[in-house]
Amino acid sequence: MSILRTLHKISITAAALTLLGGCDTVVMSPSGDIAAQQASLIVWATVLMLIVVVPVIVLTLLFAWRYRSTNKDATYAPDWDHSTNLELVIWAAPLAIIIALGALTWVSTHQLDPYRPLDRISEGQPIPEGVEPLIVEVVAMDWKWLFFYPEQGIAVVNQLAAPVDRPIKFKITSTTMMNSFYIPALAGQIYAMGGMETQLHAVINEVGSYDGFSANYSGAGFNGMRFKFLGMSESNFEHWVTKVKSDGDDLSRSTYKELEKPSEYNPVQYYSSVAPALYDAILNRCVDPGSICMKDLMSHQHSAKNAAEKSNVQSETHHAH
Amino acid sequence: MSEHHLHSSEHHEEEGPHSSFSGYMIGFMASVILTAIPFWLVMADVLSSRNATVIVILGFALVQILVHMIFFLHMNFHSEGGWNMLSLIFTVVLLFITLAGSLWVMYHMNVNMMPGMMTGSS
Amino acid sequence: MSHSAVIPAAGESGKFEFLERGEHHVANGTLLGFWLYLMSDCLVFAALFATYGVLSQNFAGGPTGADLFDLPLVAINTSFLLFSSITYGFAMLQMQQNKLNGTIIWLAITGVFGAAFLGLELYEFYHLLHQGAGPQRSAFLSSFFTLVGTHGLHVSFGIIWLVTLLVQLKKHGLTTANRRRLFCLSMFWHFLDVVWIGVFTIVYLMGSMS
Amino acid sequence: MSEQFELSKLIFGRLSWESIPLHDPIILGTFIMVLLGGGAIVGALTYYKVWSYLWREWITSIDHKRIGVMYMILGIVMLLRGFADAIMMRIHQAMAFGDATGYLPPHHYDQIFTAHGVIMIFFVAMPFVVGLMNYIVPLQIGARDVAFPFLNNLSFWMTAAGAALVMASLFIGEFAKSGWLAYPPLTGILQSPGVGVDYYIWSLQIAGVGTLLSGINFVVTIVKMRAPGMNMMKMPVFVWTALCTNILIVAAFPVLTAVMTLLSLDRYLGMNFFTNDLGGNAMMYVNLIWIWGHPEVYILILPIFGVFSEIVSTYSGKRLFGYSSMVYATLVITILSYLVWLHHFFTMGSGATVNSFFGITTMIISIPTGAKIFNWLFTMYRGRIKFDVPMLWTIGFMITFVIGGMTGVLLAVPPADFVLHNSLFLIAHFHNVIIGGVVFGTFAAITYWYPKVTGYKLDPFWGKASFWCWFIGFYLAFMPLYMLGFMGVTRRMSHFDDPSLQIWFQIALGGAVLIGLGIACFLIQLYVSYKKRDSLRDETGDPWDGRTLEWSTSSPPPKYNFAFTPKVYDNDAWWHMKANGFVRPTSDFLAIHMPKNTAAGIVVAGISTVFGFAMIWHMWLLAGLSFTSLIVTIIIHTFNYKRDYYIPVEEVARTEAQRTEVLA
Repeated sequence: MSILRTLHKISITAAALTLLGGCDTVVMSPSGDIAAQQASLIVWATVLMLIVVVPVIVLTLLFAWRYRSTNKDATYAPDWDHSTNLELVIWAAPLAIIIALGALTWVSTHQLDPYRPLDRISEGQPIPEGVEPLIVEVVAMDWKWLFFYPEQGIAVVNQLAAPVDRPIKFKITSTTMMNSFYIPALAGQIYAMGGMETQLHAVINEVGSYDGFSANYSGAGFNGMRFKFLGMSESNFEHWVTKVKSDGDDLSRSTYKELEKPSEYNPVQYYSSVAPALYDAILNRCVDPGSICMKDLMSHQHSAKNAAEKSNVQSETHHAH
Repeated sequence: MSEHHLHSSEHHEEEGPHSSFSGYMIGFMASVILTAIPFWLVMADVLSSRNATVIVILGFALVQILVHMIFFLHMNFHSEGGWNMLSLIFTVVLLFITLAGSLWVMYHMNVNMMPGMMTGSS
Repeated sequence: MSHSAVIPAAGESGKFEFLERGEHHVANGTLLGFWLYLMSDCLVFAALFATYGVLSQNFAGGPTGADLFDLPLVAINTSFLLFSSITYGFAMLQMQQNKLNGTIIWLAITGVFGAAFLGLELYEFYHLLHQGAGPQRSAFLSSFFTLVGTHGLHVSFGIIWLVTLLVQLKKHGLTTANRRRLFCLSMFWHFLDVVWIGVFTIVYLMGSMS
Repeated sequence: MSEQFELSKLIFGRLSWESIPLHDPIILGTFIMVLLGGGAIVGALTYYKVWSYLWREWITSIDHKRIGVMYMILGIVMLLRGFADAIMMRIHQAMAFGDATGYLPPHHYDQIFTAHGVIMIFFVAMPFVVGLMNYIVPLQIGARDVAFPFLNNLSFWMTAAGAALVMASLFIGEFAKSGWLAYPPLTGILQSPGVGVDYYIWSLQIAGVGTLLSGINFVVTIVKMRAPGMNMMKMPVFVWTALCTNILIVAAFPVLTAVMTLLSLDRYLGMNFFTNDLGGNAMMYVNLIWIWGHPEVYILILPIFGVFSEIVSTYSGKRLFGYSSMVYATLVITILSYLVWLHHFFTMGSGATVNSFFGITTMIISIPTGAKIFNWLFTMYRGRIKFDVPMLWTIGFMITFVIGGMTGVLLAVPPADFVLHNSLFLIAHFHNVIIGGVVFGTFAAITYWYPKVTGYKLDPFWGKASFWCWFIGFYLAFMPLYMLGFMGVTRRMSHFDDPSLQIWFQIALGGAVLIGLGIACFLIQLYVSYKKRDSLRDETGDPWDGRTLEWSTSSPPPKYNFAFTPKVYDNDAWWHMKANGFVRPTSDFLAIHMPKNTAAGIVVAGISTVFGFAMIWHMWLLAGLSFTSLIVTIIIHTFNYKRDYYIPVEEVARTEAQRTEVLA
């Protein structure tokens, strides 16, 4: 690319930036209701803060110019170092902004809590009677994403599809690393961690293909841990499910063990059927036959002596690893 | 750890707090009692409720820490111009923030995420 | 500060005396500095206690505190530490009366109690490892060994310091520097007591309750 | 055979010839350059026979001024390394689009962003801040040294030892590939079996000891060694901020030590604190490290607030507006900085109540910070502002920092953080406050106090050039990152598919190059000023018409700082002395009690480095030996009771007479 063309491109981009103020970016103009609310929150918070920030910047420049040492017309008051009224304003102005912003924060944080089931699909549009959220179980693996659709009985690697305007409930875990499940167009991110389950409720309002990825660095293959999130009409979604069912293999526990091995830039893979309770086993770290699930350990931890003896055996097997 | 000092040889005024035999003995007797009671409470399983026992022994621990502070560490508001006490109070506040904060935060995380602890998980 | 009788030095204005004309003695900061070190150590223990608090129920199917802890042993151990505090106190009283030999003897007794405490703790650890309840077994045991072990490590360093100080006392007597060191070690020693109160209450007593 | 194998394992651990990355041309090239450059420096030092001078006057020095200068030099050297990492990342990201993979292999790239973060925070920003406090605080409180001069020397060498380990990782083995806070389970032994994470752990542990000791040292210094009359509310603002920073160091660094220890127990002894199995909980690591990590941010920025307070008042020729509200604001920030750590992991899933609590506490910090900005603003109001270079940095800071503060508060709103966390928006935000705050402040401080240290001013032309390069370079480099954050681009990426992003990375690269020019201008400035030192000389000791005590003594100050301890009546002590006709004393000097130099600091730090290196490479024999010798060295050191001496009265009189002559 010639320098001139680059310069041209830079100037156009710069102009676009000043004109649009970043309004056409995926974060600021997303396609899902949750992300849209988060974007408008960003705008409101910024506007609130600009009430203080702009005057400060203007005054800094103004004072710097007005009271330059060469300007002998300006008043010089070398011992003026205190004014109770002014100091009241100095503390009160930020305080007032923060009170407003704090209230906004409290409300919006509860409103947009990822664990909270949705109560609307977009502004002014409540969830229609009888519509249940689509459940998707997400597993962050080294280094790819595995999505289970328990209702449909299918699983997909590195591709996610959902019908528009139907709430989605994600249940998210990880095999080893700490990852962050993030589809900017849909909703904010949340961490995916081994042996733990986080949740995210969201809805996509527009048909389209969006980027999804891990937002938390998780080692060598992190860069390729990306997938496409497809917002589809209800009928296309049915069609997609059928396609997965017809094209896919069976995800048995042994196939899963194969899949679990680290890989980078994994292609999309379809699974037409899934071993029972596989997601639950991944979450509870007991995919291996004979291993005890975490939730069982937790609930049995008080049955004392027997467990202690059993554990000796187990710790030996663990050492063998 | 023992080696920091600069103007060592010069002045001979006694530094550090003065202590007395009776002070040490009071502290010692008090801490023996304050140690013995919680051990007895737990070993003999005196109180029926677990929570009650926990609260009582934590209370004893707190009192015993105060006893040690006063009779063994000679804490008061005057030593080192009050800076000892000030730094202690500051540390206790941070201690509280670290402990309570961590437990609070981690409790919420665990409730939200840990299988077996999650509310409503089957 | 109150040298009002001194004639203002050459050139100084009469209104303010701007210089301390005599030798300016700076207060020694060792005791305060050492106290601050102890406060920072306090926060190391805070982090360890917080970790223990968070992980103390994560037995991973392994043994619990109620399965493992031997409270009579802990009670004996606690008494060793308590005795060592009062004997350190006696050493300090001897120091106040400028009795070098008394100081040395009580200090040595303190060291013996400290060593006994350590010995018993090592015995306990050995016993636990023998049972297969080592620090690798579960997060609970990791945090238990680390918290109790860190306290034990402090006691070990305290004993090394104590022995060093015994030699220094023999060599130089109760000089200002040595008195200051005795004060610092006393703070260190009593501080470890305070930490131990937390350990036996939160780890051993609360852990033993089923 | 196997016996021999065991023996070599015991001695060399896992170190072998393969550990030295001879196959990587970039590292090899750097290695050769470092070798040549280092050889040239060593050769020159030997040729000019300065080793014994360096040893006597610098390496073993317990003079807070010398130690302060050494901290600053360490900071500058490490800044060059950290910047080299930065520009390598920027070039790589500007290239790695579509089919182009960039020039750095991923494993190398991942080490670079980790090293960049670690170096910039621990070995650039920290040495700068500690170095400034070292030089200035004792002078501003009218003291002759710090409370524990030997510890001060030890602290410096421990910090340098940590830096040395990080540098060693470049050529022997590798550095961590984990990001600068090394979250497990990625840094667990199963996922990162190599030496990188161990380098990370041990360099931070060793440097951390130094930082903690210097924190204690400065708190005691400020509490105990102030000149008569200087009560707490008469301390210069820089001393106040230094006090609060050191309180935070004493309060926060132990937590870092503890969490690093837990991580190493996981790695070395197979414990289960942060593992996925057997009850470990990686979230606890994140929780603990941010309990240290957030106060750390304020450890860096508070002293810089102090620097700007000094500068804005000096160059406006005016008392600082709202001294007491400045002090209270600093105290409030100190306490609050300990209450906000969770805002670094809103997205981990702690729920709405916890998140909004920490979001709101975070926002509250912006109130005292805002008050500070207004105070600087009204210090300028009705002043006589001279636009020397330090003042340029200050105005640049005020404008830039407000923007950084705004994006910071934005990130404190949890739902906003959900979409911006871990994105380049976040990267832009913290560079905005760290460059716009700490770096601008450090350069302002260097320019401001340089004549005090050397006796001549810095050349203003190159200073202005440096400022404008940094200022414009910063905006060019980081405004695109804000944009990219809105486009949903994540940090730590080594390759991109979407070609429309490339232009932004290219602009950012341009900014980084400009910043590089800014650093170059700074180095040229040092050289040019040295060459022109005779015309830039300041003999008054007070080139800026200063307000605080450091300007009352000569430049550079004598070993003992003040022939007589000053008495203080006003918080602008020197201004007050000048206004009330203070005249330098010329007679009746006394001998001055001073601490002696000692080699113990560098010996202890050297052994610690060996110990750290041995632990990293699992050389158990060497580790055991070095640890034992460390303890023995410390014990031997405690048997040295003669650590001070008197500067004879003749020498004091001679030094002061020379100054009288110069001033006449």
